[in-house]
Formats: sequence, structure tokens, C-alpha cells
Amino acid sequence: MALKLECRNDALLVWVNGDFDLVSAAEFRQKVDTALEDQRPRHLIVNMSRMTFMDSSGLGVLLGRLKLIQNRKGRMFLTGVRPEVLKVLNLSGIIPLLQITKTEDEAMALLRKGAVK
Amino acid sequence: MALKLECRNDALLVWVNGDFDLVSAAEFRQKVDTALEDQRPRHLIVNMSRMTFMDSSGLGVLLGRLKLIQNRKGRMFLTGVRPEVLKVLNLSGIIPLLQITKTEDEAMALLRKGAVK
Amino acid sequence: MNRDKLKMNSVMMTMQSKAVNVGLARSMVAALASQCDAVTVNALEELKVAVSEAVSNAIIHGYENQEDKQLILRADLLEDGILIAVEDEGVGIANIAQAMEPSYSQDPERMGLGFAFMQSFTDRLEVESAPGRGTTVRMFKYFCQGDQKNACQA
Amino acid sequence: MNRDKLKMNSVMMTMQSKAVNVGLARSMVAALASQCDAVTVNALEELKVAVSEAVSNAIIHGYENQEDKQLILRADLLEDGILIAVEDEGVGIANIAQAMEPSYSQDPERMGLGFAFMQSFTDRLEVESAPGRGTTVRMFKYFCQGDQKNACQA
Ligand SMILES: Nc1ncnc2c1ncn2[C@@H]1O[C@H](COP(=O)(O)OP(=O)(O)O)[C@@H](O)[C@H]1O
Ligand SMILES: Nc1ncnc2c1ncn2[C@@H]1O[C@H](COP(=O)(O)OP(=O)(O)O)[C@@H](O)[C@H]1O
Repeated sequence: MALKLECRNDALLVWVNGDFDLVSAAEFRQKVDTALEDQRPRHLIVNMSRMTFMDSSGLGVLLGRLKLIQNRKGRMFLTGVRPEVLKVLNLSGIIPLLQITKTEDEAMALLRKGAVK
Repeated sequence: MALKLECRNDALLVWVNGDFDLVSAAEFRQKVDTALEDQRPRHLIVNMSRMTFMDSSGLGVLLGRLKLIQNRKGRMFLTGVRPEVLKVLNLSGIIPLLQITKTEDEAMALLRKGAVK
Repeated sequence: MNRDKLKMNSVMMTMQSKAVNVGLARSMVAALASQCDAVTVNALEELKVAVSEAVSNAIIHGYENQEDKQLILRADLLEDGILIAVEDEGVGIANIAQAMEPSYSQDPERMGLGFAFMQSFTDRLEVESAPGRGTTVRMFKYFCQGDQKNACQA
Repeated sequence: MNRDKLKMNSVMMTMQSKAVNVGLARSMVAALASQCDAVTVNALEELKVAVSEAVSNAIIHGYENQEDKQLILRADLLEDGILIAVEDEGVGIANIAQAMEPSYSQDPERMGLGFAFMQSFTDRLEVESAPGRGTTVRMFKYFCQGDQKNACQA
């Protein structure tokens, strides 16, 4: 897996490349938590358009970050979710707790409008 | 591997998809030999642009077909050879015995002009 | 989970209890299952998740993240599906029924969805375990839904 | 071929002597080698050919195409390369030096290039064999050419 992080306005954007499993979950947690600490963004947008696989280790780390974001009254977005990854998300019960959009621009637009649950 | 065969004028065209190893070599030998017997084309053009891997089993079957083609005074062409496959061909000493072109149209054109070794 | 179907192929892989090997196990099982032309992309994706969960559990829970232990993955390709066994010689599970309940996890950082995913994504799941004696997880997955004609010719 | 370099990972795979498993062995070794970021695409391609040759030989020559035999593939990821062993318990080789000569083949349908490819595409090749006692082929391949800095961190 390769990770890319970027802060834009009030949001942390993360791109996840490849398989999101035990190995990459650890890397994701460490890098995202550091960025959340250091740069204090309120929202988190995870671009999953290049995530080829996700299991419960990946999912668990997403849920952990969701809690951190909820603590700071922010919103979490998943964008570009592929069908095989969506199937795993669907089983987890996480979906009602966050927002799924096609692109990160869509997510950013929703944030600007304040139109998020 | 998936194989496609087609007779065009005096030549048998074969497309090889995927890995060319012990499994696919057997299939190649059987299908190509049947076509060479039944339809009596003089020349053989193997499109290798989608061949992702080749080992000595694949190579051995190519050499076997080369002999059949030489017996009927035909020409053999390999087209669209990828670098990793070319490396294996280079080691084998087979290259001087046949013709390598970019596309099968090029091969067909050379055949029409009679401009082949 | 002894099935009488014809065995088309069969592989055993012994590997270290390292996180990187979760992906290795997944690729191996996917490559083996792909030998059967009838397998659907959907079944392959689900199988990969199930294998990932079982191997991750052996590493995290069974061996408590000690990287120098051995785990075994067995995969038997049958006519109509694949049989997987993941074995560790780790701590074992005292209460299997409880452990298999969704959202039961001994690890606060985890969601307790591993067994739930194995259950949802395969057609049969069996867990054999005892404290100090390690754990074996066996799963069977059909390659496609109720299609007799699509038997494997690998 | 005992190397003192740190072992990063290590896998053993037992499989049936079936032609389809040549590809399985290749994918497994490629997936394992890819755990090392330093490995070049070039090295990976060459490694796949070498593994393919050794496993094909075990099936065709060692077991004379009997599909129900077992062969073992061992792969050890080291700091700077990968060590592969392919073992069969087949017919064995009487004259190893002769068998390893390019274009020596006992099979008229084959070119006798298997050992030549293993030799060209790896950095070290060792064959242990005796008639009736099976054959073990060991190969070592560096991940990249003389680059100390590119040690594997898998
Ligand atoms: N191989 C194993 N060895 C020991 N304990 C295990 C093993 N697999 C699962 N368990 C136990 O079962 C519990 C539930 O597992 P699971 O449903 O996969 O959720 P999670 O991995 O998120 O904890 C684990 O927390 C652990 O206590
Ligand atoms: N695993 C093996 N068991 C028995 N004999 C073998 C084995 N590997 C190679 N040989 C012998 O060595 C010869 C040369 O092998 P190789 O160079 O791979 O060429 P080829 O496979 O084309 O015959 C084979 O023809 C066979 O007689």
C-alpha cells in the first residue's frame, strides 16, 4: 500500500493505494493520527478509488479515525469506494455514521455548504 | 492463457494471452498443429503482445512449430514481443531463425512482398 | 468438513506469523481458486476477505503479534468450491461461541468483525480451538451460486 | 548455499505435481519477493522464469508427469535477495553435470534450456540429486545489482 496525505482548508485528505489490511492499517493509523494531531484538521476525507481490497483490519482503523473525528465534531467522508470494498463496508454498519461521495471535490463542496449530517 | 487462431491468406495467425508456460504450451501445440494440418497454411504469425510471461516450455513449443513451418518452406513471425519475453528469446538462439515485427500487419506485408529471409 | 467431491488440486503453505504474509496468503488462495474457470470475481473477492481474516487472527490473537511463529494454510480445490484451513499453535480460544459473536473482541483497537466476515463471505465455517493448543479455522466456499454446470475443470 | 544474511521472511509451499502449479509457484515467489521494496521489475521477471523452470522440471522429469506426487518449494527472503529451493522425490539425475549442459534434454520435445535459464537468471545455482532419491534445486538471486543501500526492509 502507498499512502498520500494532504491538508486542504479544514480537512485532511488521505489517498489509499492498494490493499488495506493488517500491514497498511498500522501505517494508516500512525500517519493519519500524526497529521490529525499536528495540523488539527476538523474533517477527514479518505479517497478509496485506488483501494483494491479491505478487510476488518482496514475497517477497524477507519472506525477508530471516525471516533477521533467525531470527538472534534468533524465529518468523515469516503470517496470513490469500489464495489468490492463497499461490500465490506456494508457489512460493518459504519455507513450511516459517515458520508460516501464519488469524489473528494464533492466532499469538499458539501463541507463548504455545511450540508453534511 | 487464452489462445485465438485465424487463417489469413497463406498464414496462420495465433494470439497468445497471458503466461506461456507448461500448461499453455501443451494447448498451443495441440491447437496450432491441428490448424497447420487441417488448413495447410504455409506461414505462422504469433502475436505475443499480450503474452505476459514465457519460459523454456513455451519457447520449446515455439521452436517445435518453427521446424514444422520450415519443413513446408514457410516463414515464422513473432509480433509485439514484450521486453521480458524478448529476454528469454534472446537467450535461446531462436531469433536468427525467424522474423520479429511490431505488428501482424507488418508481418503480412513482408510476406506479400516476399521480403523475408 | 470432509467433502467427498473430487479434489482438483491441493496446496499447503507454511509461513511466519508476520503481517506481510496476510497478503501472501490471500494471493496464493486467489491464484489457486482462479485455476477454476467457473469461479466468479465476486466469490474470489469474498474468499480473499475470509482468508485475510483467518490469517490476521492467527497472527494477532493466536500468536499475539510474535513474528517468529509458524502458521499453516491449507487449500483444497474441489469440483465446486474451495476448502481452506488456517492453523496456528498459539494461545487458543477458551469460549469459541463467544469469540465468534459479532463485535466481540479482546482487542480494544479491533472491531470484532473477523469471524462475522468469515461467516458472511464463506458457505461454511468451523473453528477448532483449545487454550494453549492453538486454533484451526476451516472454511468452505462455493465458486458460484447453485450452478451445477459450472463444475471446475482445473 | 547457507547464507548468513538476516532472514526477513520465509515460506514453504507443498503442492501437487500438476502443470497448473507452475504458475502458482511463480505467483507465490513473485508476491514474496515483492515484499522487498528494493526488488527491481527486472529481477522479478528473471526470478519467475527460474522458478518456472525448476518446478516444471520436477513435474516433467522428476515425476514423469504423474500428477499425484508432491513437490516442495521453499523461499527465504534475505536482506539482499531470495533463496529458492525446489524439491521433488522423483527419479533423480544420474549425471548432474551432463544434465546441466545447455541443450541436453532427455525429452525430444524439449530444448534442454531449463538449467541454462536458471543459471542465466539467478546468481547461484546448486543441484542435489541421485537416481531414485529425487532432486533438490537451490537458487539464489540478488534483488538488484551491487547496491548495498537497497537492502530489504520487508
Ligand atoms: N487464531 C486465534 N487465536 C486465538 N484467539 C482468537 C483467534 N481468532 C480469534 N480469536 C479470538 O476471537 C475474538 C474475535 O475475533 P474476530 O471476530 O476476528 O474479531 P477481532 O479480530 O476484531 O478481535 C478475538 O478478539 C480473539 O479473542
Ligand atoms: N527434477 C528433475 N528430476 C529428474 N531429472 C531432471 C530434473 N530436472 C532436470 N532433469 C534432467 O535434466 C535434463 C535437462 O533439464 P533442462 O535443462 O531443464 O532441460 P529440459 O527440461 O528441456 O529437458 C532433463 O532432460 C532431465 O533429464
